[in-house]
Amino acid sequence: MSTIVLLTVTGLGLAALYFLVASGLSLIFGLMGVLNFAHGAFLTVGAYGTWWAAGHLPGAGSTGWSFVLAVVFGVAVGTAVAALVELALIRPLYERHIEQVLVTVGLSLAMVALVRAIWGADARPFPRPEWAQRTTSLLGANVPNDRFLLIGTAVVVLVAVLVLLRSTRIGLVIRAGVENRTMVTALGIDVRKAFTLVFAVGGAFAALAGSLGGVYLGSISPGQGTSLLIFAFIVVVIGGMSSITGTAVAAVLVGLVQQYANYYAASGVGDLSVVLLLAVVLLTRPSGLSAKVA
Amino acid sequence: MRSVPIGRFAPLVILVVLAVLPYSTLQVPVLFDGLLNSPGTLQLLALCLLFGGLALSYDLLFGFTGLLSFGHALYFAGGTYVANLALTELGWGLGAALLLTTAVGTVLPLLVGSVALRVSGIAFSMVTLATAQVGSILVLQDPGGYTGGEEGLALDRGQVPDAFVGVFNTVNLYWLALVYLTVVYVVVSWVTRSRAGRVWQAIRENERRVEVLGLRPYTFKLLVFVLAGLLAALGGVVHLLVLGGSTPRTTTSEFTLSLLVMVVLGGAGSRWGAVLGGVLYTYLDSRLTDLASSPAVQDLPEWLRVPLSEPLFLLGSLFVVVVFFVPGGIAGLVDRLRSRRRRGEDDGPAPGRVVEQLKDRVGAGMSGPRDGI
Amino acid sequence: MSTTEPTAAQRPVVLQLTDVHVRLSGSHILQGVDLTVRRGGVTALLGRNGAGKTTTVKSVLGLVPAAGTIELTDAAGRVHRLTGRRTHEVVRLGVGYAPEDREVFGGLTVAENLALAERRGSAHHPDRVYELFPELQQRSRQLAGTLSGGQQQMVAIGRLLLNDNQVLLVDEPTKGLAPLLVTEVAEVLARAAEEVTVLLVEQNLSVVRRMAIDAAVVDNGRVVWTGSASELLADADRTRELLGVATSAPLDESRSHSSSGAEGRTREDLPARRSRSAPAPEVGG
Amino acid sequence: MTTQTEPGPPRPAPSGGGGPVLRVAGLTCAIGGAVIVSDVSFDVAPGEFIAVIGPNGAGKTSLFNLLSGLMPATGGTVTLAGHDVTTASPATRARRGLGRTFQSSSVFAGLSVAENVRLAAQARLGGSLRFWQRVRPDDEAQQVATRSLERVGLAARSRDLAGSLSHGDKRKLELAILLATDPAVVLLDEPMAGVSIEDVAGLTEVIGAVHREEGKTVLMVEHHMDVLLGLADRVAVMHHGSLLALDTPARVTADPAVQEAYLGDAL
Repeated sequence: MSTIVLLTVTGLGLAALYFLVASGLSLIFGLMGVLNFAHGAFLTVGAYGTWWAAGHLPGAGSTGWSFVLAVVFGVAVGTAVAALVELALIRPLYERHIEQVLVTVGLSLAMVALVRAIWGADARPFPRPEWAQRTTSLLGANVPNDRFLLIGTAVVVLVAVLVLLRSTRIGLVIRAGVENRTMVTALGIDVRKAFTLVFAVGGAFAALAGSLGGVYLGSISPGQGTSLLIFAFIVVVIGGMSSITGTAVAAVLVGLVQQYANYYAASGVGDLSVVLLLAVVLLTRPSGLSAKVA
Repeated sequence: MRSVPIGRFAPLVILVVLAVLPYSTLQVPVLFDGLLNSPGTLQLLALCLLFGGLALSYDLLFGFTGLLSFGHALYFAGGTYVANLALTELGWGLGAALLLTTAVGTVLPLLVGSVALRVSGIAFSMVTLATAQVGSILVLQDPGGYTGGEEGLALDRGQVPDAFVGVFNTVNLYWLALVYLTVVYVVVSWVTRSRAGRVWQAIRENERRVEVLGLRPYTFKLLVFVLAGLLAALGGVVHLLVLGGSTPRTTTSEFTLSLLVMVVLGGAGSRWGAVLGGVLYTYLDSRLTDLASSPAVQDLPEWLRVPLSEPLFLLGSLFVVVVFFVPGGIAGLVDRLRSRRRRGEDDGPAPGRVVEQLKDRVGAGMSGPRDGI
Repeated sequence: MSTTEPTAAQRPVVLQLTDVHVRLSGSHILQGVDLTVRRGGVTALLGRNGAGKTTTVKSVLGLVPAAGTIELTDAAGRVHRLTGRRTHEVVRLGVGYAPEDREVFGGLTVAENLALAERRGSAHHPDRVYELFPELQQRSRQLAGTLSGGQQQMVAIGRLLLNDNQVLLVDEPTKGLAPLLVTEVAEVLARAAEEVTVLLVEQNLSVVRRMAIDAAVVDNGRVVWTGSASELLADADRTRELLGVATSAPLDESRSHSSSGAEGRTREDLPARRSRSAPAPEVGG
Repeated sequence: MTTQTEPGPPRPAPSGGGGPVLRVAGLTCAIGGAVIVSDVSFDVAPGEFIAVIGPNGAGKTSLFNLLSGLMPATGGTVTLAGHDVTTASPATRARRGLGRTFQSSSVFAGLSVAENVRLAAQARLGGSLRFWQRVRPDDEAQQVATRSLERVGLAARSRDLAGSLSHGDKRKLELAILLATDPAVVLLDEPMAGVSIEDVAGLTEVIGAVHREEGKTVLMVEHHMDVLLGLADRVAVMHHGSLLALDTPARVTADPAVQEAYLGDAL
């Protein structure tokens, strides 16, 4: 029983990580039609930003509120980089989707390489707040606290995104834009502002995932973002490409399947079964689990 | 039409020049470190030619048929690892290993393609990406110690003909790579001008229209997917021999992305463009690494030295610049310079168009045309 | 209908297209369109399918890349050049657009569709739309995608009435609607046209006849006829020539004058085996 | 010239006696609650020419999409030459002899005019999967392509990119592609839309000739009434997704319900 609890909570923690990355991806894809390969780089930037702040930024550190400050710094850097990328590189290629995708491919290579050039290719130990290193007893299982941190953050983010989409004007613009961008502009709305916002918000979530992923894994390396990105892509596709709730469901599904299979079969089988899951979902429901926004 | 005599014989002339190149003892100061026929230079050139061929096999999918696969690395890596295992673990001869690789190189893309091609657009790209990731995970997990994990797998040279072993025989590896490139070039030229080649181009232009003509796009896409996968797998064997081992780097999604970079850099949908892109990328990747460790760069201030020390940073940035300012890549640039408006039937598609064409495949299904096509 | 319409020359210009060209994927779709829309009332844009009516409308909005000059003159007499502007800028200058096929946001509720269309400092409240279309008020929380075609058209037109516009571009609002709804939509448009100029693309000539003051006919990417709508529709021969449809004259009579040569031969050369006793037509419900 | 379309006596039954070449029964398509095509039933005899008219948005193109398999039917059946093709793919229907043109021309813009038509001929003649066999300028598919292009008067432009053709020429190319696939049943979706008045006569001529000389069954959506009434044996009137009438041109045009639906009640 305790194993199942531990596996489930760990799987949900992983799902939370996937959701944080995938939610931004699916918003960007839904609204802009861009499959953002640079998203993994945003994650890496956020992780290294947090790591750097914990060591160098006055007031920031690896415990309590000073760690929160470090995370805030990392997320801010990730957000800024994402917004800058959108404004400088994606926006000029407005409506030229394939070129936008190619640009993000180039960026994903270049940004990860830059991080590697600055901080080296080796993994670095990530600051972990003491609370996250302890465990909590849940139904007889000793669950590491970082799982709860991840799940809690993802739930907060999910609720925040749903509130944003459902009850703000910009959310209305985003939902309408996912359906029909042209008609949104034909109502006199500059849809490009929503693009920048969505990119920045996506970057913020990815950076947050980078920071929390660092806590979860205990270390960070430049290539971490890219490998997480692939699973995030799978989550987005299973979730129906542009649906936030669909993405959340898919993330939970993928996280749990991966954990269970890795434990009960063999290490690595979890990853395989996720790919199998993707194939099954696509073959039975080619448009993914859900095709609606929010 | 006036450029046909040159155009038709240019590949042949280049082939001859490349074939006799190892006999030259030229010293090319900036471009290469040693003599042109020194083992180091020849190995670099062999890799350039090999990746030129590999990029062309990818262009067959992406540029000519419009299939944006993110999993081409799987077949290349499959080629090196299968051949390596056959030689090293099973102790087979090179011929038998080649046969096995051919079989795997046909069956693997057939299996993946038959599933992946049931969906189209981004979903197809994602399925290929995911399956390639399986390959990567498999190699890194090192099941049963067969793949060597992160260390890679060294080749047992005892099973390889002596002609391909040893520093002095680097020239043979060079010729082998040249043969590979030539084979890929001839095959791609041939099939793109074949009856099926016409259909591939048409699928890139408008898949549903092809269907209404009574052809099943699925079959044609599967055909080109298998063909490109097989060519990549054979390239894997050459890579194995040139490097003397298999490296897990060839399994990564980054590797496929670099193939995409090569093709777009050179010009998607153009045969020589893709080859040139592969050659150029490989050359730059290698030379920029050398440059990074050169004293000239080491003495630079840190803010310059750090980015310059990562070739992939420079290549990635160069790629972004090309996408922005040189649509259609090098081939597109040359095409515009020649400003030929009408293209003969034997030419490939205009390189710039390919990227344009694929727009719809990546788009988010906006309010599109309403009458079915 | 208003009886004291000023003659065309007296009314100031609100929208002026001069030598507008549109090329799309190699096709030269608009080949030098010159079109003047005068303030007040409805100007009908007519023409056969594929003649370039919708493209003309889209060129004004910047939804297709257009060469040439398109100018909007606002109520204060200021002239704005529209060519080269982005779509949302054109719309904010006071150009409302109801596209062919309506394009309401099916995943949004009626209220949300209207809220989205409200521009900052907008003149009117959604209640005004609900007054015009009480049906929409009952359904304000319903997803627009679940509305009937006619109700969707109400949303599409309603959202134009929330803002102060200089001109409304309305593309085939009665397309695919039941006759009763055609009348209803036409009435709403007529009411809107009392306050704001409308450029109306329409195939239903009865609607045109009821509302339009001016008319312009597009063919092959050019405006081939402009003038008074009633004058055009009164002349059956000209209407048929320009629009390719028969109007009040019975079809089988009018055809005998102008039908192409193929017709006569078709009948005479019919192979004997061909039959008219094909299975009786089953008229679907 | 005399009017030839009075309700004439019924012509003799087809000697082939094989029944209808196309039978549509209760065909329905509803998407998200909206009924686009509603319970349409009719039979088409071999060699017959049926014009489909109706106001914009009445479901004519949707009907063609259902017939050619580009949209899935949610009810009813389509039988083509005795085979139920209701759930068949567009490719299968095409192989069973159904060809169509499109409202918005959808030629392969990046291929030359000749290649466009060649592809169609190749699709019919088979052997398209032969990736080892190079395209020869003198093979059968090429000859068929050349003949089709000559037929529509595009032979002179065969080496040009299809995307560079004028709108009217693209329409002709569509027809040439259709001719090269040699279908038994031809669906023409507004072949005259956007075509200049001079070209209309030429295209009408070609369509008429295809119908007459090759005995093809034709269903054509068209707004040019003159063209339609000159060619059609029967006229189908669509309205709100339903088949309002299907009868001889004279009877249909005299039908007050049709006049109201198609021409506007006030006219």
